[in-house]
Amino acid sequence: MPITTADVLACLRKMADVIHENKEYLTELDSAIGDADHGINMDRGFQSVLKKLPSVEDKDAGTILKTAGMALVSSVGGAGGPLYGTAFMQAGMAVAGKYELEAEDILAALEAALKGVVMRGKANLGDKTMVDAITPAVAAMREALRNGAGTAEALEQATAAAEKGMKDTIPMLAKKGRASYLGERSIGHQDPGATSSYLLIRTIAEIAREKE
Amino acid sequence: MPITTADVLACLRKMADVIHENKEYLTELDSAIGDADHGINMDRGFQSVLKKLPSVEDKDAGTILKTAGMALVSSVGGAGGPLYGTAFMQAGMAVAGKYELEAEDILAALEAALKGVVMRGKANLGDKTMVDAITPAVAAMREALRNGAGTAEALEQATAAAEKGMKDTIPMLAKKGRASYLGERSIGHQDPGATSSYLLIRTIAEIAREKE
Amino acid sequence: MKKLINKPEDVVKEELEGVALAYPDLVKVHFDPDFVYRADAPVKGKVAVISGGGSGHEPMHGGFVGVGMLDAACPGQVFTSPTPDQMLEAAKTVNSGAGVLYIVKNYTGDVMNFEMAADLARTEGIRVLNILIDDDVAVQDSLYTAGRRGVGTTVLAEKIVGAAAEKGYDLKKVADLCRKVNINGRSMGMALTPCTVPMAGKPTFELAEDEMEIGIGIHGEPGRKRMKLKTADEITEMLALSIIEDSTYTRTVREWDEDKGEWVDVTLVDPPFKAGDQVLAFVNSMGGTPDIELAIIYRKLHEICEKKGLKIVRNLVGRYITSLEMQGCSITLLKMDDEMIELWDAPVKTPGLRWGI
Amino acid sequence: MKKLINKPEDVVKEELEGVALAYPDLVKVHFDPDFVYRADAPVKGKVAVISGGGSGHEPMHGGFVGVGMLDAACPGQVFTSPTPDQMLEAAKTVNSGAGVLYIVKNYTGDVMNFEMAADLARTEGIRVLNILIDDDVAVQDSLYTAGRRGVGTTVLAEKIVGAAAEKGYDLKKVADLCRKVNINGRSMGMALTPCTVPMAGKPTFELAEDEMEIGIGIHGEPGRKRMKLKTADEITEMLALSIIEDSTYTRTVREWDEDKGEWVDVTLVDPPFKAGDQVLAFVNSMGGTPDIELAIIYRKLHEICEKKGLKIVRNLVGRYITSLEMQGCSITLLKMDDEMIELWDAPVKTPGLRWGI
Ligand SMILES: Nc1ncnc2c1ncn2[C@@H]1O[C@H](COP(=O)(O)OP(=O)(O)O)[C@@H](O)[C@H]1O
Ligand SMILES: Nc1ncnc2c1ncn2[C@@H]1O[C@H](COP(=O)(O)OP(=O)(O)O)[C@@H](O)[C@H]1O
Ligand SMILES: [Mg+2]
Ligand SMILES: [Mg+2]
Ligand SMILES: [Mg+2]
Ligand SMILES: [Mg+2]
Repeated sequence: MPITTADVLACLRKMADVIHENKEYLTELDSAIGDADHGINMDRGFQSVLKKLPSVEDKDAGTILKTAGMALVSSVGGAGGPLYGTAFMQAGMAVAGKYELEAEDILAALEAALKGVVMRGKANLGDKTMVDAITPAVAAMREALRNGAGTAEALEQATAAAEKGMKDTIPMLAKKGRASYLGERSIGHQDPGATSSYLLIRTIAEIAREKE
Repeated sequence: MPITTADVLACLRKMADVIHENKEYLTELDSAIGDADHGINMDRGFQSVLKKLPSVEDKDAGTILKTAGMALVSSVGGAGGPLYGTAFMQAGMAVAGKYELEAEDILAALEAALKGVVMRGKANLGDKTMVDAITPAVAAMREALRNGAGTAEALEQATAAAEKGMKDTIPMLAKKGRASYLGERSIGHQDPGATSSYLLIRTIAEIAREKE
Repeated sequence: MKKLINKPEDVVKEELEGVALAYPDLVKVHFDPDFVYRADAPVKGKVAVISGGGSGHEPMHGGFVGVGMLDAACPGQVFTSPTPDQMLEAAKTVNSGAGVLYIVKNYTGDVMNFEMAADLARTEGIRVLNILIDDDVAVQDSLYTAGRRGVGTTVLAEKIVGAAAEKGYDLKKVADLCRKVNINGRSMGMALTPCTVPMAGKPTFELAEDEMEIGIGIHGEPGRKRMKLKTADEITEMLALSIIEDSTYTRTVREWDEDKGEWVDVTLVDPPFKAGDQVLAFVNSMGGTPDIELAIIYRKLHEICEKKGLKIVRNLVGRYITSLEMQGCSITLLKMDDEMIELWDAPVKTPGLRWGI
Repeated sequence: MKKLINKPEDVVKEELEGVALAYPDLVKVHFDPDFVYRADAPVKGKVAVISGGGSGHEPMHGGFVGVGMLDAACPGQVFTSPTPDQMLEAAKTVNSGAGVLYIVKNYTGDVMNFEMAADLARTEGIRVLNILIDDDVAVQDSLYTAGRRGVGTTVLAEKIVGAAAEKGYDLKKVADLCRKVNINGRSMGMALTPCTVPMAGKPTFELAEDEMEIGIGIHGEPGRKRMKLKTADEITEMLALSIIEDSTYTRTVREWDEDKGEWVDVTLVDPPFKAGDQVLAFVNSMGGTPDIELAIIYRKLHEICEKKGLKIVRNLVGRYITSLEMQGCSITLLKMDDEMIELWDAPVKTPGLRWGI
């Protein structure tokens, strides 16, 4: 069964819940190597997304995602705002006009999101950012689909890859963002942005699994 | 034997020692009901007096005392500076031109000092100030001399009266100076200015006793 | 004690050296005795306005020396009144022949030292008048205390009176104006934290994490009462109402009578505020409170003044009369008439206050 | 947490309300999206200069809106970059048709948000250029970090560039000047105490009674190294020499190329200071450090500059770019040429900086 716009809306609502539940956790991670606001910022952002959803309930998936991206851009601030905002807006463009999303559409959306983040933040793999969680996730989904996996299955493999990517940020030395000022002192801490990325990807997988 | 100008100089030097030794004590008293600077201020003042003494070593007692008063005025600051400065300057005027001081001269000097303090600070007996130590001391000396006591003996009675006056400030409610802002909270603390007055009067008595 | 200083006993001297280096166009500094004075003093024909007090309240007073405000400021040690020789030398240096006004905050030490200085200056042929500032409503009576302390209104008086002197008011008129500013100004302050006098090395008092002190002076002395921390709006209301609802305040002060040639007792009466009054609203940081919090206080003060029918015609928001790094604030309301407004708006060029020039 | 606030989440909103009430002649405040702008904007024919960043650094940036400085400022939450919609609305409001310069402190968040805003503004037909300020020598390389942070030089750039815009420089010239100010300015800061972000409720880091943090940024982030407390003279020397002896700094930044119509990488080179240079010396309080200590630091800085052959032609001493109530200071040296001196001296009338008008 394809993912409908109702599923996309449900997914965004669940993302808001997950971020809200992990607000303290993300902020705690950011306090170790950043400025202790990632959870606060992301929560403010997804609360703003929630407020915008009713106005696009009957719109296509692209419009819904772009609206979410714009809400994030204009409420998160910091580095997270433009990065996630761009990700959602680019994902929206990738599925513009669609009311039902097949596995390939979801992959295309995720690929566009990643491209948006890299375009915006210029981070390389290994710089200790959200890119280190999203890149392996996208690769894993692509690989899974090539191997014939269904949507939920492919997204679960993406989630596992994102989780591994997130954990792999722990020994990294940060070269982008605020954490980079810490130099050696950034080693040993898990990147907050990679963590929020993992949480969001996991949420997509959960929605897809519920569908089946 | 009358008090000579050498004795007056010795007395001022000893006062500087006594104040220096009691710097912390006076500051501690002032921290309870004032601004914790009385010892610091008085010590700075008497160190300045010490520096001025060599220039008046061959001068009369009046000049020496006035010089000490002026040194206090221009180095102590706060309430203590003008009060003690005036006291010493007025005492100096009372014995102007004299190279030897009899008991009556010392009484006259102390009376002038008290008058100077009251003129300057307008405190009444019982306001919890140095006036509460100096007033009974002057009265006691006057009384002792009338009863035929010698200089040292009379000054010792003055010292005892000053000490009692100082202690009597403990239960008083302050009505002058910084302590007055505390209202009821000033009760139960010994007045720092009354304490320094007692210490100075005691020093005069000790010099007079050494003379005999 | 965490401070950017070298030796505690050198703080005032080194600060003055820094001021002399930083503002050579505006001020000069005389050492031993210490005072800061206008670079172009004496200004021909102009009454000289001088103030002073313990250090630690910067920018007051040294930061207010310059065109349109003070001609000289005499800094004492931190929180200790300066001495008459400083005030006398300052007067001799900046007096142009038109006489000197000493603006004196009402603390026993300041009052006595400035009185002695005035007496000394007169023996040297300088016309001097002393005017007290005693505006702190935290001190309720004057019968059983040394009277209200001089706090926020001092800054406003120095600006307004300085402008009048610059405009050519004579000594008598300058003194009368200063007295008028004083009786029309009222202040009240509070502290979230104490401060540390460098020579003392430890905080002037202790406050628990959830406590504040209301009715604080500017010397780290404890205030009227200690209470649980409240919101900015509640605190603003407490301070503002203490000022606005304060009744007539009467006390006797000592002023010099030039005709009689002696000090005389003068009875001064502060009229209470009433609806319709035009006021200057002054929100002041005690030093450590940031602008962002002052703006929040101003917001509420504005609302309260409006509700009480007071019209804010001018304002001042910032750090002007401080207690070192203390966190806290004070509010001052000054009833303004047209003359005062015009003088407030007049150009001023000092390290601490500047506009129009 | 001891602060004069109501609810932590309302701090920025209520602050802006206070600012609007306090300075109605100078600025207006737009809410949702939030920005502060010149009361008389748009000013005909004038390039609009806009800056912004997290709140908590007051008076920067909102306090620098007014005549001769910024046309608008976009405040984020405390220490969090503002968002593109604020910057876009601000640009639309103050653009007179002569274009907009965004002055952006080099933090990843600020840079990305301002880039998005510029892209959006261009789609609405507004000419926009972004210039970065990256002057914090505490960050040594740009290859393995996000590059030097934007700190003290930002204040000086806003003043100088604001004066140029006021004088009628066109957009290209204003941007070139801003870049010139940036490559000629260097800063370094230190902290004696941390500060507390209202929403976080606890200090951003811990420092023992005898410790300080050197190379601190302005967001309460830890600095280059932690060490035992030293004297003001020693600290001043450490900061000043880090700046004066810093070698050539090269990095690549992204700027908008109007001819190509795209973002391009530009390599910028900061030349080191050398004997004979004319400099502006800026001693800044991180918020909680009082004037008396700043003067002591300025005293030593003056001596060091003299020894190194740098001629201080202008100075600024006070609280201009802060980290809430943090105790500490930063030093900025900006190499000045005649054009910059003239623009520095030009009249400015803002809540936080004012002279000549
Ligand atoms: N250049 C970049 N590219 C991709 N992600 C980045 C970049 N810079 C920072 N990030 C991500 O942003 C996260 C921090 O986000 P947040 O705390 O919201 O912003 P800020 O650092 O402005 O406070 C980091 O953990 C990192 O994953
Ligand atoms: N009006 C006054 N008359 C006499 N003595 C006074 C008066 N006011 C204060 N004092 C004395 O001064 C003492 C405080 O002196 P000091 O600490 O040097 O000055 P300050 O209060 O200015 O800090 C008080 O303990 C009190 O004895
Ligand atoms: Mg962060
Ligand atoms: Mg005292
Ligand atoms: Mg004192
Ligand atoms: Mg942030």
